[in-house]
Amino acid sequence: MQLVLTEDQELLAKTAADWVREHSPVSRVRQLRDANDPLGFSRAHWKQMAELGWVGIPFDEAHGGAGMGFADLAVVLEALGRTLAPEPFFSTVLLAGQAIAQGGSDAHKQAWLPGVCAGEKILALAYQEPHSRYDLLRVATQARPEGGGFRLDGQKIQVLDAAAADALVVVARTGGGEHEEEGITLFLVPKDAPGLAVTPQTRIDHRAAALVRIDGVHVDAGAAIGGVGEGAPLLAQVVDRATAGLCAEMLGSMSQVFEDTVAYLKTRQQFGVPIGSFQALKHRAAKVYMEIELARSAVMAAVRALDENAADVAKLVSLAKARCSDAFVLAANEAVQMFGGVGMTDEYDVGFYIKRSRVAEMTFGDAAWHRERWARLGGY
Amino acid sequence: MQLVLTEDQELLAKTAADWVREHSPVSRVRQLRDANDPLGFSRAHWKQMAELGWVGIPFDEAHGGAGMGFADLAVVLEALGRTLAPEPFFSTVLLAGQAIAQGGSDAHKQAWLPGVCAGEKILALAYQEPHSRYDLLRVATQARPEGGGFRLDGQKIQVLDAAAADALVVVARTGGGEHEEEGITLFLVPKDAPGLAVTPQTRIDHRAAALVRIDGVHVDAGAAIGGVGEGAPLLAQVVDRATAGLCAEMLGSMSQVFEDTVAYLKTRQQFGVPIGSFQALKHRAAKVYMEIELARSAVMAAVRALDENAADVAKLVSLAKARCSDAFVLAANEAVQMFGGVGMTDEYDVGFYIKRSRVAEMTFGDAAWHRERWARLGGY
Amino acid sequence: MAEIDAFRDEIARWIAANAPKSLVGAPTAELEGVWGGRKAKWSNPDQKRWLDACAERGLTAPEWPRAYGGGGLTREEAKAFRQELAKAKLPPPLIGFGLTMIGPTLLMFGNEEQKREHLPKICRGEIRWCQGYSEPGAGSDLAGLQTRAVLDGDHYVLNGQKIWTSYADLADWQFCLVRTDPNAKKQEGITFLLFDMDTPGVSVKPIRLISGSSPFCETFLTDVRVPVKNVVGKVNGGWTVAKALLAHERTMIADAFGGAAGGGKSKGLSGFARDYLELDEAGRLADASLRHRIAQTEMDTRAFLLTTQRARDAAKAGHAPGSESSMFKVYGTELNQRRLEVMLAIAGPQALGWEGAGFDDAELAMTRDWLRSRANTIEGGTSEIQLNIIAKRVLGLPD
Amino acid sequence: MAEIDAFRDEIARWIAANAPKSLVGAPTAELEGVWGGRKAKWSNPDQKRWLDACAERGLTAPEWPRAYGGGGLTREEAKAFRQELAKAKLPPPLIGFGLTMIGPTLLMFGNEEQKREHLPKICRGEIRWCQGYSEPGAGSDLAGLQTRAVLDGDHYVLNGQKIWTSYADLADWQFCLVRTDPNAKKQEGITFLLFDMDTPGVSVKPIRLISGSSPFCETFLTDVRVPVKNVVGKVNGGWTVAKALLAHERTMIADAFGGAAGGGKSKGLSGFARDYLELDEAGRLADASLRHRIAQTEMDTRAFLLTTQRARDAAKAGHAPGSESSMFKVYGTELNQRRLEVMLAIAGPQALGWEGAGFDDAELAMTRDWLRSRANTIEGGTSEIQLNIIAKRVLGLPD
Repeated sequence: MQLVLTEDQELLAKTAADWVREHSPVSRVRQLRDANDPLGFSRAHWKQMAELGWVGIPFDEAHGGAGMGFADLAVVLEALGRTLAPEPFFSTVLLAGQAIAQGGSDAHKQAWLPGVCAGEKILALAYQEPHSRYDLLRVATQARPEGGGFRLDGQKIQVLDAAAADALVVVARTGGGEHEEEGITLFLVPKDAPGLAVTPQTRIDHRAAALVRIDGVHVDAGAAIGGVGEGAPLLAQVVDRATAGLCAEMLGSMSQVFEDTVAYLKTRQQFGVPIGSFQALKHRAAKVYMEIELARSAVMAAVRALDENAADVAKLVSLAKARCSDAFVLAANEAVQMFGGVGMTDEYDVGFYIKRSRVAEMTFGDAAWHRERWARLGGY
Repeated sequence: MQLVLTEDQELLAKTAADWVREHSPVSRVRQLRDANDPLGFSRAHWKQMAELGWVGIPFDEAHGGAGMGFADLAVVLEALGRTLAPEPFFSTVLLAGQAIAQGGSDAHKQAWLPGVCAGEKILALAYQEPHSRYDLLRVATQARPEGGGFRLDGQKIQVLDAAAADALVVVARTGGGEHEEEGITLFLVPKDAPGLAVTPQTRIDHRAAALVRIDGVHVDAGAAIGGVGEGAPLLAQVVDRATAGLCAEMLGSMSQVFEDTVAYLKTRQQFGVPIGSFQALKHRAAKVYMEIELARSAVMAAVRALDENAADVAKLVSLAKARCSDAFVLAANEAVQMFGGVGMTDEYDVGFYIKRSRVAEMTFGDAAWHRERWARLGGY
Repeated sequence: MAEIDAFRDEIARWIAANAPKSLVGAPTAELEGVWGGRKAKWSNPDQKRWLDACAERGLTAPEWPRAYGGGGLTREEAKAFRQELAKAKLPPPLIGFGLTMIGPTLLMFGNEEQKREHLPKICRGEIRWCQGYSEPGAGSDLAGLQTRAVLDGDHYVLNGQKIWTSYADLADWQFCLVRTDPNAKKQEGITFLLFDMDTPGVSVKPIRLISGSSPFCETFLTDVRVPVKNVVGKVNGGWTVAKALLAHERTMIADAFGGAAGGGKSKGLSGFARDYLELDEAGRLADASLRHRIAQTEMDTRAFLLTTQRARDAAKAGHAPGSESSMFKVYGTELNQRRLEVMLAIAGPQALGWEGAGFDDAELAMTRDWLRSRANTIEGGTSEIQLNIIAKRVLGLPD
Repeated sequence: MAEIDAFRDEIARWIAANAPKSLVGAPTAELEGVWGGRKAKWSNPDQKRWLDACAERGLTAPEWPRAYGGGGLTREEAKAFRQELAKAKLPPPLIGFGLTMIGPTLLMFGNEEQKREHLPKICRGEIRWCQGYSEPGAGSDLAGLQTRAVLDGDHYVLNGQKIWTSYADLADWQFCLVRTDPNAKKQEGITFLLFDMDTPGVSVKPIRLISGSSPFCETFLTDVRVPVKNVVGKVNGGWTVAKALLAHERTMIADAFGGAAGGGKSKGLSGFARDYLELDEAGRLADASLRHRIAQTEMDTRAFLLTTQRARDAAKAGHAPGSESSMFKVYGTELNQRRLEVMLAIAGPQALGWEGAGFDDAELAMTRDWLRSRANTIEGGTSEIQLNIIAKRVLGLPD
C-alpha cells in the first residue's frame, strides 16, 4: 500500500478543488438552510457532479460507472467536505448504491445503478432505528412472509435523503432476535410503495434526514438484496465503505476549518499583536495540526485497504473513524474558541463546521465505539 | 461540614511545617536510600513524631492517643508529604492500627495501641496478594481451624514496614470463595510466629515493603480482629481511612513539587528571559494549580466526612483518591518536563516526587478504579 | 432559639402568606426568570405581584441597605431566605445585571446621588441594565477599546460601537466603558459611564448565535449625549471600576455553571444515561467507556462545588479571598462544556436535532444548550485570559 | 527478475554465508548493540567478526559512498539489506552517532579531507562519537551556548562545559558547538568543531538519571587545543550545520520510539495486559477502562506509523520533505510515554519495583523504561521547542 496520491488522483483533487471553489462555497449550505429547502441539496449540482464522473466512481463501467476505487472517491469527498457540500453521496452512492452494487442481483443493478451514475436517481438506506444507536444488528423492523413476498413493519430514523429518494433500501428482520446477526435482510422498496411514510427531520447540519414509518409495506421476493436472512455481513461491508467515505469528507472539513483558524490567528489583533503570536495558541494549533495529519494517514490507509480488499480493512476503517471523529471535533471546538465571540455568531462559517463535526462524529459510530470495535477485532 | 481549618488545625499545620523544615528535608529520604537502610525510616524521627502527639491523633485517650480526628491527622500528613517523610504512619497508624482500633477487642487495644501511640510499636497490615490488584475481596490466603485456633497459609506482597513491624494484621479467608465478601477474617500475628517469613522488597519510592510468606502459621482464636468471617466491612473501612490519609500526604507532595516547579520557572533563564514568561508553560502551570486546588477540596471533604461519619464517606474518599492520583501524577510529570534535563537527574529532588507519585497512585486503587467505584456506589 | 432560626421561621411564614401559588415550581432558568424593566413581559401576572411583594420588603436585593431599596439582611439571613424560597419551590422574584453587576458596583464606587437614583429602581425591577464593555476590536484586550467620549459642557458625547451587550434590545440603561483620554496609556484613559438606552443616537442590533438564540447585541453609538453626572468613579479611572465588576461577572458565571452542573438538571448525568443506554444484568450502564466519562464528570463537578464551598467557608472564616474567581470561571465553564459533551455522547444520534420531528423538547434544548455553552469559555473573559490571570496573580509568573 | 530482487537474493546468500550463528536473535536495543570505538566491549567475539565482515563490504553504512567505507547502495538496496537482516533475525553490525549523526553531517558539510579521515573509521567501528551541544545554561536555547573557542595559531583553545553528551565516557571523539565570535548575534558566532576526547584538558563525568542509568555525561573543557582543520563548515557558520544535524536527530528519535511503540515489544499492549488482568466470559479484558486505553494507544501508534510511512512514500514520490521531523519527534516521544504509562496502569502494583524480590526482570525493566522515557520529550529538543517549530515553519504563525 502506497500512502501517496497517484498522478491521476492529484489531477482529480485539483479538478475537484477548483470546482468546489467556483461552484460550492459554504454560503450555498447557508442558503439551503435559510430557504428551508426540503430537498437539502441542489439537483443541479448533483447532476454536474455526475457529469464530472464523480458519482459513478465506485460503480462498474457496465452500469454507467467509472470502475475506479475508493482512494479516488476519497479525493473528491475530501474536496466536497471542505465546504460542507450536502449532495447525496452518502445516501445514494455509498450506502444504498453500494448495497445494490455489492449485494444486488443483476436486475437490481440494471434497474438502478445507471440512473444513480447519471445523477438522476436518488437512493436512501433506512437502517437506524429509535434505539439502535450505532449497533447495526439492533433491528426491530420486521419482514414477514406474505403472498410470496414480504410484509414490512417498523420505523427508521435519520434516513438521509429519504424525502428525495426514488427508492429506499430497508434493513429488516426476516428472523432472529433484535441483536442477532442471523435473520437480517435488505429490501429494495420503491418510494411510492403504499404504507411508506416519510417525515422530514431537521438536524443541526441541515442535511436532509427523515423519519420513515413502514406500515405493512408489501414487497415481492425479488426485492431482497442478497440472501434472505444473510444481510448482516453485506450491511457491515456497506457501512464500512460509507464510513471510509465519511472520513474522507471529514478530513476535508477539518482541514478547512483549521486553515481558516490559522488564517484568523494571523490577522486578528489583540494587545497590539496578532493573536497567533501567543505561545499557548501556537502550541494548541500545532497539536490540532498533528491530529489532522494522523487522521489523514489513517483515512488514506483505510480507503486503500478497501480497494485492495486487505485483511485488516475493518480495523483500518475503525482507526480512521475514531481519529477523524476526535480530530474534527477538536479542530471545530478550537476554531470556535480561537475565533472567540465572532466564532459563536451565525454570521461566520465556523458554526457550520462545529455542527457538522458532531453529526459526522455520531454517524456510523463515535470514537469510543470504534475503539471498542478495534479491541474486539483485536480479540481483547 | 466546614471546609476550612480550625484555629487548632492552623496551629498544628504550622508546628508540623516548622518541624518538617528543620528535621525532615528530602535529603533524608535520599540518605536512607543511599544507605540501603533496611528499616526504610528513622526510629528517632518516629519517636519524635509520637512525642509531638501526631502518632496518637486518631486513637482514644484511653489507649494513649489524642482522641482527635482525621481532619487533624490530615494536616500533619500533608506537612510530612511535602518532603516525602517515610515514617510508618500508614502501616502502623492508618492500616493495622485502625484495624485494631475499629475492630479489635479490648485486649488487642490494651496490648498494642499504647505502644503504637508512644512510637514504640510498629504494626503492618498484610492484605495485598500477587494477583489481587486493588480488590480487597480477592483473598487467597487460607485460615483453617486448627487446635482451637487457626492455621494460616498464603502469601502477601508489598506489605509496608513488615520488616520493622512487631506484629502483622493478616487478612485471610476462613470461608467463602476468592472474590466473596463472606469469610474474610483479620488476624493479629506476632512477627516472630513460626512459619512467618519476611523478604524485603525494593520499590521505586524506597519505602520499606516486603513479601510475606505465611506457611502454616498458628494463631489462637483470640487473634481474630472482629468477628470470624466478618472482616470485609472492617477491612474496607480501614482502607478507606488509610486512603484518606494517603490523599492528605499526596496533597502535600504535589503542592511541594508544584511550588518547586513554579520557583524554577521564575529563575531558569532561556532565550534571555525566565522560562515562566512563556505563555504555554504559564497556562499549563495554571492548570496544575487548579487540579491541586480541587484535590485539596476533595481531601478536606473526605477527612471531615470520616470524622462526621457522613453517609457518603466512601464516595468522598474515592473522589479524593481519584483526584489526588491524577493531580499528583500530572504535577510530577509536568515538574520533570518543566525542569527539563536537570529534572531527569538523580541530583535533583524532582525524581523522588515522580517515583512517589506512581507508588501513591497505585496504592489503594488508581484513579480509574475509584471512578468505577464512584459509579458503583452511585448505582450505575 | 437562635436569632437566625427565628428569622427563618418568620420569612418562611411571610413566603407562605405572600407567594402566589401559580409560581410554585416555575422554571428558574435565565431565559424564563423575571428581568423586569420598562419592556418587561409577564408570562403570568402573578410574577409581577410576587416581584412587588418582595420589593416592598427589600427581598429582591436582600443584602443591600434598606435606604436603597434592599432588605438590609445579613449574609446568613439572605441565605436562609434563598433556602426557604428553594424549599417552597419558588423562583427568585427578580434576576438580572442590575442586581448582579451594576448594583454591587454602584454600592462600591457610586456616589450617594447615583445610589439613590439607580438602586431603588433596580430593586423594584423598574429598570433593566445591560453591559457595554467589548468592542469589535477589543475583546480579550478589553483595554484596547475605542469608543470615544468627548466632553461638551456638562455632557459627554459618545461615538463608537459596543458588541456582546447581553439583552441590550430588552434593556433600559447601559453601563459602559468609554475612552475619555486618547493620549493616556490605554488603561488610564478609560471612564465608566451610565446612559439611558432611549437617548438619541443609541441603536441596537441583536446578534444571531450558532445556537439560534440572540442573547447578545451590537450597540451603535452616534453622538450620544450623556450627562457628566453619570460617570461612576473618577474620570479616566474607569479601569479600576471595570476590573472589580469583571471579578463579579466571573463569579456569577462560575456559580451559574457550577450550579447547573451540580443539581440543576434533576436526574444528573447517570440518570439521563439510563434513558438512552443499555443496562447490564447488574442494572449498571453496560457501556463502560461512557460510565467512566459520566463518573469523571460527576466527580469533577463535586470537587468543583466543594472548592467553591471552601472559598465561601474561608471567606466566612475571615480569610481574604484570593484570585479564585478566575479559577472558578475557567473551570466552571469548561466543566459545563464537558457535561454537555457527555450528554451528547450519551444521546448519540438523538443529540443531533435542530427542531421538529424525531427529537423531543429536552433533546432539542440539550443540543442548543451545548452550542450555547461553547461561548461560556469566551464571554466574561476567555479561558486564556483567566489562565493568564492565574499565572500572574496567583503563581506570580513573570510577564 | 527485477534488479532489486537479484540484489536481495545475493545479499541474503551473503548474510547466510557470513553471519555468525551465535548472533541470531541477539537483542537490538540501544544498550545491547555494537557501538564500536577504542573502548568497545564485545559481549561475544562473533560481534566483532560480524562487524568486520560487514565493514569489509561497506554494509555498516550501506548508503554511504564506497570511497569513504560505505556500501554505495541505493536506498532500495539498503532497505532490502535491512529487511534480509531482520528476516534472518540478525542485529545490525554497528550502531551509534557516527553512523546516524556526524557521518551524514560530514557527508553534507565536511571537506574532502575530513570525509577521508573520519568516515572510514566510523564505518569500521574504530571510532565512537558523542555530541557536545547543550550546556548548563543553554538547553532549549541552544544558541545561547557559552563554551569559548579562541584562535591561537592553527589551533582553537576551548574552555567551557557541555552537558547531556550521550555516552561521552565511552566515546573517542566529540562533535560540538563552540562560540568563536562572542560579539556576533548569538546564532552567528557559533562554530561546529570536532575533537579527540583524549586531548589534554577534556574530562568527563557521567550523570546519574532518575531511572538509575547514566547514558549522559558532563564534559568539562579546560584549555583544550583543537586544530583549526577540525572546523566543519564555515567558522561562525556552525548554526547551519547544527540545525541540519538536529533534524537528523529528531528523525532518529522519532523512528526509535515509533518502532518501539509498534512492533518492538512482541506481545503488544493487549498481550501484555492478558498477563495481568482478568478476562470476561468472552475472553476479553474485563476492565473496560483499561481496554479502551490500550485500544487508543494501539490505534494512535498505528496512525503514527502510517504517518511516518506516508512521509517516506511522499519522499519516494519526489515530494520535498516538510518539517515532519518535529511532528514525529513530539508525537513519537509522547506516544512512547503514553505506552509506558498504560503498561504501568496494567501492571498496577507490580509496576512499582526498583530491584530485587517480588518483581520479575521484565517488570523491573518496564519501570526503568518508563522513568527513562520521561526524558524523551526533553532530549533532542523539547516538545515545547518542536511545537514552536511546527507553529512557525509549518503553520506560519508569527513570532
